[in-house]
Amino acid sequence: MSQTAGHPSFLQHHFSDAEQQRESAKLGMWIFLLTEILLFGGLFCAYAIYRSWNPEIFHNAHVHLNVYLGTLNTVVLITSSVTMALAIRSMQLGRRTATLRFLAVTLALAAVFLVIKYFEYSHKIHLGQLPGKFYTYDGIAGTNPHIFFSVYFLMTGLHGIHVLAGMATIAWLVVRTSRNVFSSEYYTPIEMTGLYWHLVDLIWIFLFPLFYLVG
Amino acid sequence: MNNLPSSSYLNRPQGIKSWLLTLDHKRIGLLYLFSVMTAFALGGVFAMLILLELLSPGREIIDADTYHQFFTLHGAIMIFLFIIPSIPAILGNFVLPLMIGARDVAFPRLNLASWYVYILGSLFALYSIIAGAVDTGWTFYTPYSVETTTSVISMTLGAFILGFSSIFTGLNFIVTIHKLRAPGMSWFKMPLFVWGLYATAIIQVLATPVLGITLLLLIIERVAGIGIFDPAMGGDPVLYQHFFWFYSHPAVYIMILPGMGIISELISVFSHKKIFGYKAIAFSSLGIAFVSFLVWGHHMFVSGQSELAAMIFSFLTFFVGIPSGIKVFNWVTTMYKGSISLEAPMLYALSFLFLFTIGGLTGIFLGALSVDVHLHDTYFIVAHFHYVMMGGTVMAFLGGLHYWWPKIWGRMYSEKWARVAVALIFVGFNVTFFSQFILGSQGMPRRYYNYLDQYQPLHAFSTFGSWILGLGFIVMAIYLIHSLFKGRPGGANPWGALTFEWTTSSPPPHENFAEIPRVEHGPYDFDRVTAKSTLGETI
Amino acid sequence: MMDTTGSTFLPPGQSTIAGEVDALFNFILYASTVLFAVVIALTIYFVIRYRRRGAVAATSGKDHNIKLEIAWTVIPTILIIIVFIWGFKTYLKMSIVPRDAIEIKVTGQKWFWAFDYPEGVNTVNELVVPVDKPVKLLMSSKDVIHSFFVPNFRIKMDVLPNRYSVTWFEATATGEYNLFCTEFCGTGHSEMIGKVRVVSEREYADWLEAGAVSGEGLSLEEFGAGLYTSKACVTCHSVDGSPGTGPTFKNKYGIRQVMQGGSSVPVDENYLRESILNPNARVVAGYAPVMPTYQGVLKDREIDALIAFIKSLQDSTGNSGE
Amino acid sequence: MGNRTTAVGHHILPLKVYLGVGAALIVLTAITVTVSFFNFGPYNLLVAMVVAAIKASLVALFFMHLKYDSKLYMIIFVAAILFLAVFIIFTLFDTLLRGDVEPITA
Repeated sequence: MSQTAGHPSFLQHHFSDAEQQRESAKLGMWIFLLTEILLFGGLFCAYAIYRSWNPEIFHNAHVHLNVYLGTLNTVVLITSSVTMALAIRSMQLGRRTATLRFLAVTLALAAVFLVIKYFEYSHKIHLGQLPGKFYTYDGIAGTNPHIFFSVYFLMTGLHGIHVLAGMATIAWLVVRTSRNVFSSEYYTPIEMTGLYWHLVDLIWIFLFPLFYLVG
Repeated sequence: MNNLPSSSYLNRPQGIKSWLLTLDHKRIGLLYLFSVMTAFALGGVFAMLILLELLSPGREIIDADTYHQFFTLHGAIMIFLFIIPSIPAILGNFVLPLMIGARDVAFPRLNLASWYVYILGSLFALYSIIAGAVDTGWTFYTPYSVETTTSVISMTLGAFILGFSSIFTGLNFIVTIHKLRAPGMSWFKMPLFVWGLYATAIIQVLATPVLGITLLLLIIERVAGIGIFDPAMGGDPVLYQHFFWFYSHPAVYIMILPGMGIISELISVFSHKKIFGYKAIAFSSLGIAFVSFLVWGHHMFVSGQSELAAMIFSFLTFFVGIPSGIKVFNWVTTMYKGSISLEAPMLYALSFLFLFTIGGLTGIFLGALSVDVHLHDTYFIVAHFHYVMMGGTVMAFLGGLHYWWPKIWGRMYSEKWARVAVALIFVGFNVTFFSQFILGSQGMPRRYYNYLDQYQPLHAFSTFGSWILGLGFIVMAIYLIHSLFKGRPGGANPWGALTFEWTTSSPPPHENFAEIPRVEHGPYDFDRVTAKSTLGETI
Repeated sequence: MMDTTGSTFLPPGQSTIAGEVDALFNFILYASTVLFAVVIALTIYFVIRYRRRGAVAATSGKDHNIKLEIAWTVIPTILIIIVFIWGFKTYLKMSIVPRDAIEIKVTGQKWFWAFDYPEGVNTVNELVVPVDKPVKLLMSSKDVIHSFFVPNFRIKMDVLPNRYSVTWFEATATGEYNLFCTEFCGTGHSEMIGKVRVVSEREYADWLEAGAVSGEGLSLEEFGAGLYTSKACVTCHSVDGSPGTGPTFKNKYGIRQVMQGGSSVPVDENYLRESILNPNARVVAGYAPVMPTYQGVLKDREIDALIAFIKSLQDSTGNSGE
Repeated sequence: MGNRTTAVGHHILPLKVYLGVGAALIVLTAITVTVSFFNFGPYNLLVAMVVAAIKASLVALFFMHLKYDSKLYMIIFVAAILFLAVFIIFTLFDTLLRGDVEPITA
């Protein structure tokens, strides 16, 4: 990476120094995370309202969720958060191979998460525990039991899409790390993806108890 | 006569590709100018057709369904395609970096992306016109918006995508204001237009995601029928209203706050007097930005929401009005002992004061619970929000457009014709909309294709007003376009203002400043510093 | 409570609550006009007095005055607290229904209002109420959100599907007042206009009495003709053969009619009865299935009368099939 | 916890911190799952939310560096939570208290 004196290649023209560019990128990322929190916030609000209106349906329906798969998924996502943080740390220390290894592990764990999700979804589709008019399962008491599954599929579906987006970004990071684009001076993209990934994990930390444990 | 600086951002680099792939905030501002003003013209055409139809009860030129589609398209185009991006994306993009002494916004690529996302969103929204239009009103209330056969999905998808454009701009401006201010520019040495944009950006970033999730749920409800808003399946249409208005009330402050920022600039510069209560105005912008998130329920006083919620929303609604009042008093006091010159931007600022005060005060009627029960969903509401949005934001936008016109193009507009246009717009606006206050309080419901005969005179009066208003806009369009070719050079600082954008040439070079300027005085220190107007001299 | 005479801004108020609403409306109107006049007068005065003549005059740097700023923050705050409390008190009166109110069920559906009175009488688009008696309206909608608005009574409440909403009024003067729908509900939103007829108490009792066994003295066809208008069939079905949202009734009885899906069905008593109670079961080809069901709105005797009326719409030259 | 800094002054957390926080998160997950098997009525929700909040703040403070970065990012994060709380609480004001003043009985 060409290292011209005082004007490294990654610095864009309108920033006075690398520090200002890095802090700007982080501020921009945090504001983006704020919009993500409010986007999911809308669904958390829907959850709060529908749970307050029919608590018994939510309780009866949550029993049908597989707590073990949910717990496993939580552990998988927490571990991927740890490996992502370690990936950033190793690039801060300039260890390229360690970063590649940690990124790959994070990617793999994300894939495991989605696979587990796939099993849960296919099991529900098979049973007919689906939102709205697709709901054909008759094992849950209450007038509109599909409401629980509408909110469940909305929230875990949107979360799953964000996991997919995270995986794509991490894959893009793996490519650029292997092309030796990053160094201990310039690792902002990895740090930003790390922040995004930690937020995805943070949202699951709230989704998991709300659906699997409490219901 | 035509001695503009030989090279500026306008002609260096050349070629259509250099415009479509530009990262220069000034060019992106112009890209927005052309696309947003086209949307404004289209929305205006629908408005004229609506009022033409309302000239007399029964069928005038179109039938009921077409009329319902016209007022929905008028609302959706004017709000999502024109008034939300208008000031931040056009004037904000162009002026913000110049005002804080930066070379560009923090994320130029994101800035260009926001324009392309705007175009994509607009295409979806405008496609709905061809594919059977939308007849639900710009609010898309369920269950009607779920069961109607018109193309609700393409319009809501358009609005969903436009939300991203708004978030990108807001995010960009927050980071720019935090990180790229010139050395010596502390928070209280920033111009008040920058404060307005900052408060607006905060609302854009905090509120728009909820619009995103609301429209996403509506589209999923229409496509997959999951019953989240459908009462028969355990859902609740009032929940949709909560979701929708949680975004849409802060959205009206996204529209007005940048306008207020411009008015602070214009009143101070054209009174040649230091702005009165700089900190009061800056903090009331932030105050409005936060309190605006607590009041959305006043759109739903009669929607069957609980009486306690109605009380809380009514109480908080009154407190969102106070900062706006403080700003108006500060602007009027600024003019005290000033040296006031009445060019077009100042005339727009004064008509803003007149119209926005009426708009704000009629908000008090709607905040009071018992009076709102009578006035809700009548023409009183239509008049109220046109006085605040058109009398407020559009007047401020036109004032800002005229004020920065010489900086954008390097050429002055014709002052004589500008005064004609202001007069036409001011008179036409009042004739059109003040009559609607009386219509509404007399009980005329809004969104009515056919109406009882007793309301006909006021409707006709309102339609005549819209012709005067339309004429005013046509006159303005003509002399502004004419000034692009024949306007005399404005010079670097035609108005003798003290903010940074007037220290560089007009039109400014690609990198804005030869070197980043240092702040020596406040943005409005007219008592200590005088910048000679460059209007007379030739460069 | 006296009823208010109308002003330029407000229609005459004929309900107990109208007086209070108008009082607050006028208070805000006068306070705002005064405030507006002050702001605009000052602006005009400053613009004239400090107009720039020739060179730019130096101006003072005074940019704050604590006393003034506190004054113009505290005074408006006091004003709005007064307005808030006044508005909320009246709103509570509007929300809490007196115990002895007559309860009338209101059903809003695509583009007309149906009213069910306690004694089983029901009307369409016309609400008959006694004067000086509180009337409680228990409202729900059959399809989309409508909104029940009577300008002269200053009342308005959304009418929601699958849920009841309540509002009440006490009329203070007899007469006929407009009833509007103020929540956009589709093509016929602006046609969804009804009348509220306020009559004396005795007259109301007689009307209720007559309404309960309505149609006693009339022949079936005449009673059916009355229902044809009062139950709003007229909005979609014509009797003179002209096209409408629904098929015309003229020369329909006894012919075979082509349905959607191609099957052809004889138009006889049970097809007509089925179309009244379950309209979307078999829809005539070329028409949209938008007819609302009259289940529970029409009693059997009224359905027979309507069918008899449709049968009577034959040209004397025998039935000419469409 | 000695924080070494990179060439350009960004501090680096020692490995111990990341692994420690990771372990804590997994332990907390175990706790909240086991607690959910006992029925404490409404307290189940409260306990689950408190544990989730602790886990969330661990992730935010350590993994997302909120503890070490400038206060601005903490303000943004807390603002998002506050505005979300306002949205949910005010909507619940309506949905939970309907018909309180005037009971709506069909």
